[in-house]
Amino acid sequence: MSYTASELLAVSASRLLADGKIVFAGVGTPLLAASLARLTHAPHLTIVVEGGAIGLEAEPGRLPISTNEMRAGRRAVMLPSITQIFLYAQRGYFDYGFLGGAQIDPYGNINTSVIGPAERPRVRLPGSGGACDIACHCREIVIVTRHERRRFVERLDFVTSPGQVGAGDGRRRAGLLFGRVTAVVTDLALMDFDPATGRMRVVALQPGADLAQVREQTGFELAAAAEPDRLPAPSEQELALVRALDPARTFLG
Amino acid sequence: MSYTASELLAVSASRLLADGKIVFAGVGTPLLAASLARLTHAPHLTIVVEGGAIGLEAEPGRLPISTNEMRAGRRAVMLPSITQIFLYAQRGYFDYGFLGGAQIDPYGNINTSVIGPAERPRVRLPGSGGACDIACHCREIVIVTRHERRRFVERLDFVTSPGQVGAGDGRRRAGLLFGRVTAVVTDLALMDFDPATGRMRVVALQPGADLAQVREQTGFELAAAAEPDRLPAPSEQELALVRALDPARTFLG
Amino acid sequence: MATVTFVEARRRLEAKARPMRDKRMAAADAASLVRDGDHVAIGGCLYSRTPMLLLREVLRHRRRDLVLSRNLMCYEGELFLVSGASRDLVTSWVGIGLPWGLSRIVREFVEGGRARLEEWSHLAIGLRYHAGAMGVPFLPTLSMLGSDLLRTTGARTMTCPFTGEQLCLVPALFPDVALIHVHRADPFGNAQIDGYPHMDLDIAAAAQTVVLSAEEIVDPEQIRRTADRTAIPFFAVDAVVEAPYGAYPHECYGLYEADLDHIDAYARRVAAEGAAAVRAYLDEYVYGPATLEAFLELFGAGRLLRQSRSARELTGRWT
Amino acid sequence: MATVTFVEARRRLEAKARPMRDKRMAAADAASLVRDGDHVAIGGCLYSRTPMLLLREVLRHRRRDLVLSRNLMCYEGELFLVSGASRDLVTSWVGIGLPWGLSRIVREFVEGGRARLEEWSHLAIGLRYHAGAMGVPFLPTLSMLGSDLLRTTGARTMTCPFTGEQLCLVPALFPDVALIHVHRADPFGNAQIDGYPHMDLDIAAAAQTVVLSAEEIVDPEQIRRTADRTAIPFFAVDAVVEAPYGAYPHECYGLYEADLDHIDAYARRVAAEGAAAVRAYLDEYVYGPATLEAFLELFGAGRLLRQSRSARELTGRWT
Repeated sequence: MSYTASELLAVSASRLLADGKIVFAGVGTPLLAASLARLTHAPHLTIVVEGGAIGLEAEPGRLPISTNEMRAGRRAVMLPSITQIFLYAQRGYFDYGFLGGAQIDPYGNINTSVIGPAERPRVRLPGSGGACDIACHCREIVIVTRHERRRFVERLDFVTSPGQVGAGDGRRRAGLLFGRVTAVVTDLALMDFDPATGRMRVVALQPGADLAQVREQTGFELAAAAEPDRLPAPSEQELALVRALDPARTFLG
Repeated sequence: MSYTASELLAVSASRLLADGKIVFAGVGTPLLAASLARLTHAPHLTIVVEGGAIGLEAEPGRLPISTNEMRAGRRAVMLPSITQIFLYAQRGYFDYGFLGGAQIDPYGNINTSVIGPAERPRVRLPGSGGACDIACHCREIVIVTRHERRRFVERLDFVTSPGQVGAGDGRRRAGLLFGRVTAVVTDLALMDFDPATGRMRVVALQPGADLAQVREQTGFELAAAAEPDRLPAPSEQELALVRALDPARTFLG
Repeated sequence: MATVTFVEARRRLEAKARPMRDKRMAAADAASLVRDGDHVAIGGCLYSRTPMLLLREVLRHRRRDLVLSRNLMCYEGELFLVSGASRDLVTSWVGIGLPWGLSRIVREFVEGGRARLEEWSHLAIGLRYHAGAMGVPFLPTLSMLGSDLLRTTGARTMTCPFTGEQLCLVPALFPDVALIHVHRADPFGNAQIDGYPHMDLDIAAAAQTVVLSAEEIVDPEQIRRTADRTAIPFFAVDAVVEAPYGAYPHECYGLYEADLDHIDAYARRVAAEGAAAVRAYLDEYVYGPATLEAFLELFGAGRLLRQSRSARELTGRWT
Repeated sequence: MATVTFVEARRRLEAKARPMRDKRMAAADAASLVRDGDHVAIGGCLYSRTPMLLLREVLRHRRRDLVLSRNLMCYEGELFLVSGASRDLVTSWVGIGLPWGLSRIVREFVEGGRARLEEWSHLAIGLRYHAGAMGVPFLPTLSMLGSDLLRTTGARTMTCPFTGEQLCLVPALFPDVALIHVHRADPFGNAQIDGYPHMDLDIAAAAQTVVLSAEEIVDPEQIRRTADRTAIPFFAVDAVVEAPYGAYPHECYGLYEADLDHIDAYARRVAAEGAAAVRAYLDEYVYGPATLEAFLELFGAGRLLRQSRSARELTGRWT
């Protein structure tokens, strides 16, 4: 059974979503993962997007490219304002928030703003959008990204979206009273954060990946159990469903 | 031409409203006055009520008793939330605000909360409702009330709705940067406020009233020009229209 | 009274599962979500879209020590005071309406020290619910500056760090329970309101538990087809009670006008007889009729239809 | 850049008469309400309900030194940068969408020091407009705490006087002009929006001057019959421009989908050729067509109908 890294990411991320919960998802892999979860183990998962849709059911083959377009509102039960959606997040209604990122540090902080100095960046990235808000307000924040050494760096050029912020109760000290980063899903591993150090650590490996490879693709020191768990490979059903969601491979690449 | 005090109040108040402006009106005399103005000299006056209606056109003979009932929304162009209506006032959109009151002091402050101590009042009045907010946010605040000595008192038991607050720039010192009380209309006189002292003073007398009578019915020292102006009596047309608005005399008494 | 901070309010909300499940229940079961000592926020405004069925059920449950909050409080406040269900009212105004003058009951209870009335300005009440709905501890406003309400409430002042101006800060209000009457809801609690929204969107998001009564329970497909009309999302809602004429004798926009004859008769009797009249009213209209149907029978079909006809004429919804 | 305080914003608003008068005007006249140096807030979001006709008209007026703000900025930002109309963007995100990657133009301008991009979180932008609409100097939030956005923006922190917790305060934003596209408006500017409201209600109330384009200008009687659908009141509005397909090639909920083929072609050409491609696009699609009709002719009726059909299918509005 062969699959691509992006298919693996979507499937692995979908498995983290429990039934009956509410997930704040962006377009691309997050919406693929959430839609897949609804088709498999979590039929009562509610999907919310920042453009302003609650309970949407994206049409296979017609996934939205942005969260504010009408495809993202398909079969939604409510279309509140963008500000209102984020205020619902701040109030505490949303269980999961998905984030990606150009740079991620050992504390799960994310940079999607600038490479280089903020005043005169070497690379101007697109910016936060709702990522910073999702990171501040959702109850369980899940980072989903390709595992590349240039992404996983010891120190960010800019913290766009706060994760654990720093060692110990860094997040709390920054004033973030709620939520935390619970998982980092990549095409090589599933990671969480050591409560003692606040740093990222390997929980389980993707099929075919080994710890040396994960560490090679990580720009900071990464703890791991001697024998990390092994994640099950995507099932045929999962792959068929995720491919049917995006037959043109707009997001699966 | 005979008329009652309440008819005189409604007519006098209506004349203070210029065409093309927006008035924040309560039920009773304010809504009668605003509706009358629309039927006479100010056809493009917009009426707004705190229950959540903009541009309403109350049906003669079927005036609302409260600002949140559907009669108050008749022919409105928008029905925003109550909070939104007041925020529009705070933003500065509303030209006039009408207020009445159980007690009024020389600075145009109003009490509609308690007679006696706040913790254990001798008389528990209904409370602010939106009066305090109208007083804080509208650009020109007009007080409309019967002229009675027990109402016009030197010192309030409780300031529910701030007028000029105190002498000089009392309103500004209290943090109220916008709006001011521009007129007090009673069945005896039209009054404004002396810019030097901040206190109420007689500008003009209602037909049939004299200054001695006004002062007798006022519980504080009231300045006046030697020869105050005389307000014109309600016209036949004005009286006919205001009576047609409230044929059951629910508000005209 | 103890107040819930925004931190506690969010932690309480997090402790609760919120799947999109069928939340339909009988009015009595829904009312049992209100516990002794709860802060109960009431939707609608004065005699508009008041959740009267739900309030009657709460009274029938003989709850005690409730704190009631509402933007403008109508005679439901009197029912709760006289029945002994509440001694604490939080509002900007209490009465019935201009023609009926002061509330004799509220006067007797407050002036006699048997009840507490916590008065805020109308916008301040709205901002307290809005702050709660936003999940923040306060909101700034210029309202109540220069007013004695600033010192008798829990509001504070601050100097604006951006402009140096003085501001009033009103604290967020997080009710334990919100009771809200709506035009239609699906079984999950996705709810739509016609006409005035009053403060109900914010009240729903500020409260820990939300009980809806709805004129009509509709198919979720109908909500999905008109999602831009949805005012309250399912995840804020805990119970949905089917309740045609559920606000009666108060009004429901476009569907029926308030029964002002009934309200007038109540007000006159209470003005004359005081608490005894309220007790008689409780017996006849609250404790007596065991069902919504039995309650509506006290008015009769002709009266209900008359009120509906005038509402539809007035709002142009009869065409 | 100079910012307008809530005090100045209200004084400016007070200086303007706001009768309910006929505000219909041609797009060119409406666009002339935008002056050099103005802060222009753009309604909709990304490629949804963008006021494209109005933006093209502003570009045709060859304005300079504009500050553009928007929640998520699409390629209109590129048009304003390359045309020289703006060097200051205020947003939470800029690009077109996931498949198209980074904006080469924004990168070149910002990395080359020729433009400034002021980044806020998406909620922070929303709260800045909301604070403006509320007439207050700031709103509190937990957003941006722990983020470097806290130090690179004009946000501040404070200790909550009620709870002792740390809060982020985002300053109100009062745009000089808001450009907003709506589904329908009456000649006075009472406007209704279908589907997503985005941030347009707050943007309209925060701005000093509001220009609406509307798919349809309707009789005021229609608005009065559906007043609970009105999102923007006349008193916030200064100009109403009739503009069927006024957001095209962006989408308008329920009426037409975004022309992704057109956007894709633009994006590919800009990725390959940079600013030269934008200049060519400006000539062909902005400076060239003198009217809305001439602009739409560049796409053709068949394409417009195809986009309309798919929108109606998708939103279930074709039944």
